[in-house]
Amino acid sequence: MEYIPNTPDDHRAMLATIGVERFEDLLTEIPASVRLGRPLAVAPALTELEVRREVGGLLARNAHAERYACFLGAGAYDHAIPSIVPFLASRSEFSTSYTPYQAEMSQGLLQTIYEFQTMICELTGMDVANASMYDGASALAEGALMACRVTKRSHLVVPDTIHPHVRAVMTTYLQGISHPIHRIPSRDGRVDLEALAREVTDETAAVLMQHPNFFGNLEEVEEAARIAHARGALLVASVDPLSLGILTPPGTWGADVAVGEGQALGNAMSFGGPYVGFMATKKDFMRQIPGRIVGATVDTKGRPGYCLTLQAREQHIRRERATSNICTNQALMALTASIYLATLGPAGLREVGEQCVAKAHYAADRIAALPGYSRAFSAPFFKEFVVRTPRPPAELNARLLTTGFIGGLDLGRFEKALANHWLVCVTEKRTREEIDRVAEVLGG
Amino acid sequence: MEYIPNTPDDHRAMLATIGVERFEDLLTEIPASVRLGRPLAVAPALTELEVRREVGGLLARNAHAERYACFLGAGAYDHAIPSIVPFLASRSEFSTSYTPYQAEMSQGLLQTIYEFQTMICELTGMDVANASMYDGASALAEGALMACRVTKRSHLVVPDTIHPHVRAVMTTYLQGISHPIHRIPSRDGRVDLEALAREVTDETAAVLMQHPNFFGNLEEVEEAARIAHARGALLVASVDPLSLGILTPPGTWGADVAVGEGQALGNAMSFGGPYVGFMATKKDFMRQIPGRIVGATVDTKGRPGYCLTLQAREQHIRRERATSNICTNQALMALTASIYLATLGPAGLREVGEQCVAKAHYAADRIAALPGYSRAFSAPFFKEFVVRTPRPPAELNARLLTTGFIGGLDLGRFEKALANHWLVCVTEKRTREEIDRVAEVLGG
Amino acid sequence: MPEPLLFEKSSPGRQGYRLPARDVPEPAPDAIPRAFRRATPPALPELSEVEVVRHYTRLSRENYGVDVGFYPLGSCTMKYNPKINEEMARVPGAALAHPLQDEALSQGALQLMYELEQGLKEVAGMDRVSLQPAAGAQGEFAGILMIHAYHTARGNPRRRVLIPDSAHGTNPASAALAGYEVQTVHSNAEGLVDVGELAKLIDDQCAALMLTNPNTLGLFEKEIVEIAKIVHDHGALLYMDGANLNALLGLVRPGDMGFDVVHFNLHKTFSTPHGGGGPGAGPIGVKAPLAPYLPTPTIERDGSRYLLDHDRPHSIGRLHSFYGNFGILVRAYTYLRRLGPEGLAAISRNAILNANYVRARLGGAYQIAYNRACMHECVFSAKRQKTRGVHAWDIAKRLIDYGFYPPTINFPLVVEEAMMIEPPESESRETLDTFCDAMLAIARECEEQPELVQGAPHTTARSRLDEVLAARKPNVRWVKPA
Amino acid sequence: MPEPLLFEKSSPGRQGYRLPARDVPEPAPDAIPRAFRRATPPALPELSEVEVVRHYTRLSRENYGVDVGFYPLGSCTMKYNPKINEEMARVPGAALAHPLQDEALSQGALQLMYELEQGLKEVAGMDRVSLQPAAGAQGEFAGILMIHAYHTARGNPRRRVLIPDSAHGTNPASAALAGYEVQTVHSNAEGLVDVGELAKLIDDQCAALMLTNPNTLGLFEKEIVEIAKIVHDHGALLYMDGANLNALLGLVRPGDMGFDVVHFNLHKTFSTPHGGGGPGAGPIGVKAPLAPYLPTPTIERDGSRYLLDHDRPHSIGRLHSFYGNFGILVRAYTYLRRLGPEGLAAISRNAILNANYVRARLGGAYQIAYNRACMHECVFSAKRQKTRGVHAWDIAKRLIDYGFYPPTINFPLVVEEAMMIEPPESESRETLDTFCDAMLAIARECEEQPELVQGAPHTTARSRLDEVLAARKPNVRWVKPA
Ligand SMILES: Cc1ncc(COP(=O)(O)O)c(C=O)c1O
Ligand SMILES: Cc1ncc(COP(=O)(O)O)c(C=O)c1O
Repeated sequence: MEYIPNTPDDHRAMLATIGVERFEDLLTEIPASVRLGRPLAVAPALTELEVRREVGGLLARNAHAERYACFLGAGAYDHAIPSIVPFLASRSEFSTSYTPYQAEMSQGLLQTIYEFQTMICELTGMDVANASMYDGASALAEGALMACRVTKRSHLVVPDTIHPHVRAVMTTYLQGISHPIHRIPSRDGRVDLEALAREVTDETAAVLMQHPNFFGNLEEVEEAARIAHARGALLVASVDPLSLGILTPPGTWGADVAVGEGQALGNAMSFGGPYVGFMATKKDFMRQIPGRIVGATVDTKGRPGYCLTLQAREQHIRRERATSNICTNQALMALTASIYLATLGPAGLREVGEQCVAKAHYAADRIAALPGYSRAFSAPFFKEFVVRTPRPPAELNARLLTTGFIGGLDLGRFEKALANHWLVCVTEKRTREEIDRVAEVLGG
Repeated sequence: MEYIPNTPDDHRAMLATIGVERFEDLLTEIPASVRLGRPLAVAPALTELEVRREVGGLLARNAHAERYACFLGAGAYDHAIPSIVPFLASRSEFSTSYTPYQAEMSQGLLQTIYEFQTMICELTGMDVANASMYDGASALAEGALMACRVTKRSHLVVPDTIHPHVRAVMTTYLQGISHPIHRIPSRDGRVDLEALAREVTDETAAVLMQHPNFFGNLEEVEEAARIAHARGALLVASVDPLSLGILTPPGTWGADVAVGEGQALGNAMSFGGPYVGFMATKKDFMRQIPGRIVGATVDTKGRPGYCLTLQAREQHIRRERATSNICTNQALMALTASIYLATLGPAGLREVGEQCVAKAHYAADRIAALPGYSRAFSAPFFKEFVVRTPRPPAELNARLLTTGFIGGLDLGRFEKALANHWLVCVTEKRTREEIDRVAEVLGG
Repeated sequence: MPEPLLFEKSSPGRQGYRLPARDVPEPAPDAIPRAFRRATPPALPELSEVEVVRHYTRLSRENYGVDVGFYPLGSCTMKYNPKINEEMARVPGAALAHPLQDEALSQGALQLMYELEQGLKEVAGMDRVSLQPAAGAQGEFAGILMIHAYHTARGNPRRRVLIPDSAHGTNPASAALAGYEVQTVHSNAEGLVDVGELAKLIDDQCAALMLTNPNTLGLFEKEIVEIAKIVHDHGALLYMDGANLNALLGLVRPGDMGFDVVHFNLHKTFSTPHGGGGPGAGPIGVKAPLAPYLPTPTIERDGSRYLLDHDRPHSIGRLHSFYGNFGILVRAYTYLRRLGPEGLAAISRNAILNANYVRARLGGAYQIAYNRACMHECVFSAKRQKTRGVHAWDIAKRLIDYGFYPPTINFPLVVEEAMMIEPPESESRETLDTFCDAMLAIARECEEQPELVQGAPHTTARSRLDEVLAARKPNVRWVKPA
Repeated sequence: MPEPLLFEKSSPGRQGYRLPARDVPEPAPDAIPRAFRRATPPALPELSEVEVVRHYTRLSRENYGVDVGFYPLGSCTMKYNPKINEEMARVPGAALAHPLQDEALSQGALQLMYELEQGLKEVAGMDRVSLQPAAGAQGEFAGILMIHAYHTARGNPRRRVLIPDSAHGTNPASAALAGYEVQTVHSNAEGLVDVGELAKLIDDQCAALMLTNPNTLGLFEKEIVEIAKIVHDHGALLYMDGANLNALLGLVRPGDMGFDVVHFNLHKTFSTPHGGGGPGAGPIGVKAPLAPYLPTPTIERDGSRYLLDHDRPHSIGRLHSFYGNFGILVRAYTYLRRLGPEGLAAISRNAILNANYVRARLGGAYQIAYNRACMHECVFSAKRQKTRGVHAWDIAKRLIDYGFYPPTINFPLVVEEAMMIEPPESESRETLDTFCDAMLAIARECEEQPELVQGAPHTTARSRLDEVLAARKPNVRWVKPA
């Protein structure tokens, strides 16, 4: 096998050094009764040439955003990825290394994480950030748990305007430990602030918010923060980092913990993963953060360097009292996001944001002007918006597909009340021509 | 522009350091009469996103070997390329470096070239090899010129069984200096040895041979070498390096200079280039070789290392008396070939050769068994063979295309006498299923 | 010359990427109301394309990966990551597919996941597998939640989870996250679970025993059949931390040993690259009685159609925004297909042989925590060296000077001055020899010039870094000097 | 720890790649007659996949490229190589297209080449361009052959080609290969062609003057109009070595200066990577009277169809097995499209500014060969340092210790102890400053501790290598030690 260097000759020499005669002599502690007495019933080995045909052939059956212009978002976004981003992230010294336990041999990677933490702080307006979480959903769940630790309270307030998948993950995370969840209904596609004010109590650990929310709308975040803080609760905000080139950073509107999904920052859509969650918060909560953190330090000669730090929070030291069970994280996706941010810079990120806004609004206007179509909500939005459609979205998507488009999300899939509601995403990558053509197909 | 770091602020600061006021002050030596007074009339700048659509879209209009199973060869071959080959060759320390003039900062690349030279010597059975030539065609032309220098003779004997493009390049190379070329006709798809014996004289610098030849046939190379050597001429052989896992190396059958095209060794077909020529010869002719050569040496502390050597042969030292005008060569393709050879090893290369033989012969038998089809020649062949067809090859190719195949080469394109002759190539990458399907289409 | 920080290289007005000019009308000025617009841009670095390329290229050269050399980090299975895996994960049908595109448009992805599940089921001897967990720890969490659901359905979720003291830190952390108390089972003199103690600790409030087999000492829990019986006799379930599955492929299956739940670390056993800390994938396999609790959605097959089943009333719910780390699943599936039954078996045979070879070669110089045939890794103790004032941590740093990444240090916790060495099947005898020669040379240095080892590393751009300072005065982000 | 040779790492029986089992019948035993079968296999190395990966990864880390840092090699235009170029060259429609597939199947490739020709024509002010030459030197050769054909058609191929003493070595070598005698024209005190001498040397046996403008001293041949007149008055042609075109984009066009033929180095001006020595591409542009002689085939357009024209009776013939280094042409075309008219002009403006900045900063410490405004590069002389026993070559080696690749040394030949520095437009002011600081520090070292410079480099895995020994006792291939 090409992945195994040692040959039968090597095996013989090694057994001799070990001092046993046969390989089987090394397995004497395994009870015979549990040994598998047959080859595994998996498909026979393929050579590289065959596997390329076989697996490549399988994957070629998927639709994808190179073949179809993609108007689907809802947590996975078809943004432009600069050529240098995957090129640099695939440098194998990064991709084939482990968590940088041994700092002196991992300065390169450690520095990139320190830079990532800094850029996340800059985007969110927070003091500290960790090295990454599994995805935006678990980041929000961990943010909620962290709020419970910080406030020593257990109730969580969770609006319906958060992505249903993310709410589902949070529910999963909280099911073992009894943390009551209070749902807040939406009103015109945003959190119903009156309902929120009613639900927040002195037992509330945190109010969670997604902004822009699942429907693409901008939430009244300052007001929500005031409501939370008035009762001593924290505001845990899930934000689209790509929007933060133009939108107010959560740190300035009162978020205590800012989390989010970093896929939009240069990571491929890749059928849903690997993505990358991030988490940032205030200095005071630093020792409550889950996951890896890199810190700057000095070497024995006083020269600056980097290492993993605040490890006393983590499972390998604190075990059942750790701030989280996370160990392996999404480092390579965080690196990808870093490269993306470094490449775009503040001006590039702003321009991406502005074009998302411009194109999404152009598309919304064009579609809403078609007979039978209208915008479902009146709130301001970033790159996604909901359309009330005259025909079931599934039908529209089928029509669009034949003209080369992947259409929006049928919200009826999530909630009956949202039948004939269609969540459309328009990134900076879409062109006016594409948008016009979509409008044509919808209208025709 | 993203490729230019300096900003107007930088420009101002730099002009101040230089001590001029305006950039224009640096251009005073350029006569106004030759200044271009307008912007260049080239297409306006595209962003990366646009260029990917535009250039990518243009190239997507080409047929290619991922979409069509390719039975076309004739100097460009669809062999299997191990995944690690392009992966490693694209390490940017290799791809973005220059010719390794400064050895101490280029040991990695120099060592790969030294290894390439060694592997080429091993394949060809020769003593020395250079670092690369432009392609197989110019390598043969340079080999012929080298034979002229070595023998101090000027006549060259060039069989018709050499690839017509290669013969054309040779003619181009020899047109400035009067080196008479003697053509040798073919007989049953091989060099007519009697004609050869007649043409070789005491003025002959070299007999050139391609083996396997343009028609895929194995030449009677030992006999040809004897004929050449009997008159004091050299034998300059162009060989398919991929065949040398199983075929006798030119060094053992009497070739004095072995050259060839290295594309087959892991380099992409890439519409004809960049490819890589190689040249190997006997020790005695070492100082007559064109191009770069890397040698082993030691550093001031006696430790082994590598550097460019025998540079007194080259244009930058010898100018008009250099062994060649070549400067930039095809280093990255030579590196690619090295990685390919190191990955396959002797057993892998033999297996590739055996499967080429097996599949080409299977295909030849299947096709020749179809009514109206027959093999044009009876000589043994490696991975290519010529079929006499009942209908014009262009028609067959058109039929094959609609079933997913790129068919063989219509030899009538090169010579009228070869109308309805079809040069078919079957590499190890083709499957029995594909071959059977081709036979079906041809027969049906 | 170490590379400056991105921010130190930044220069106003530079930009590494630009978009095409906007081709739609400018939106209404209040499209984004002023209150939502940030007043000052984030202080991201401003760099041209080439500056970004150089920054990350240089930083990569200040890092070490499996592609550079041997990476004997115990418990991490730092095997070779085949490049064909990467190639497959990058084809447009994988990299550019949207997770919410219609199922009919995603048949390739769904089939791949379905088939990977079949393969993992067979490898582990389990009845169903969910591919959703993003890493081992999330797999553990999902497993414990399923155990919780299982017991709850039987009337009592139970209170405690038993975990050996040699277990990885994620085990207790995951159990706690799922709401269980953690009770420690001690290792016996052989480095294995103390079965007597287990029998005493277990009762009907025990939800499960979480066991790693081979355990983190690289030893096979030879009384596994007895252990499983004790656990099951009390109505508890047996959870296997599958991080060490690289020892067992085609040899022993968790399901056949009596485990009810097992998680895989595809980024260990199935060759997906660790990415400097992630991403991984931690699929979770279960026996039939636990299948109803698997995370939502599952992937099902209906004739030749593949589909996502969201309608699973007993499920513990969703763990991931979509279906898990799909790109990692593509790599693992590619690897599985490359190996086949013989290849899988050869992996473990070679991993075990390599570990025992290192054990044999180093056993004279370093104390072996529990000296008998090991599985895929071997734990040494630097106790002997400690008498010369040299700690395992020092030896680790000194190995860096010899060009190797150090082993796992100070884990498992049950071994004093632990050095945990895992030499995967992708390492050649020659590499192991060079490594062992280095370790032996260091053992001599510990005797002859301990200060050389204590002061290591000596050859890196940075000498030993002050981790205490880093934790005491945390500096976790760059701030523009005033 | 330097990496051993492939052959030293080889171990019998290892293999890094295997084919699927043969799926066709075994061929007849004499399919390849015994006489043609080699008796012993070539002694290629035997390695597993991971060993190959590590070998080349490690060797890459012992190498320096533009992506690692500043590469001021004069005359080589080591500018940044954009990654989008690589991406485009690797799409299947480029990388997997067969050169002999039907023209109808190759319209994308042919159109790309056609459009690249249009762009290059405009950039150089020429009437036609052939993309076929594989590098600059082959372009020169093609150009001189066309000049030969031109004169031959006019009854006399002529005998001599005039070439300045500052010219690159390929110029005389190419002229000689084309059968011409080379006659040297000396540089005057200003570092330019001595027009007086030119006027004396030229006669009706002169086929052409080969001129580099700006010349290899980085100076613009300001009497170019006069030179062109002299050359043309004698019926000779004016050839431009376009290696230094990075100075002229959108500023001055060779055709407008009176050049009849010009070659491009796409691997310099058009940002294609140098690949450790190649591949490049050396398109050759000509004025209309020379167009009939262009290499075969040319690429033509017929309405919306693109085709290869092989029927060119006056052509000098074919230079390449197919159409030249197509993959390089794809990269260059991508670059051209990225830049547009303003981008092209900005390239040269920034390159010129960078060179003059370096000139200004280093002019105090190092003698400038010809001290006035330069174009895209600047040539210094280490004459002053030589008085301290330090040669340009030593300074080059010392720069390595400062982390920079050295400039071009001892070229052009007309300058004693030449150091030729080319800082392309892709270098930032900060990088130039760091570089200049290093050069100035070395200048001080030459005064204060010349032996430090003479003994450099001190920081590399190998100290100065013995190039004399290498040439005296050539060891150009590995041989298994007996
Ligand atoms: C024994 C053991 N269990 C569990 C884990 C946790 O896996 P992950 O890091 O994928 O979350 C690890 C790996 O770090 C491990 O070594
Ligand atoms: C001035 C000059 N002319 C000609 C050449 C030859 O070009 P190439 O190396 O592409 O053959 C070079 C480059 O080396 C050069 O610098």
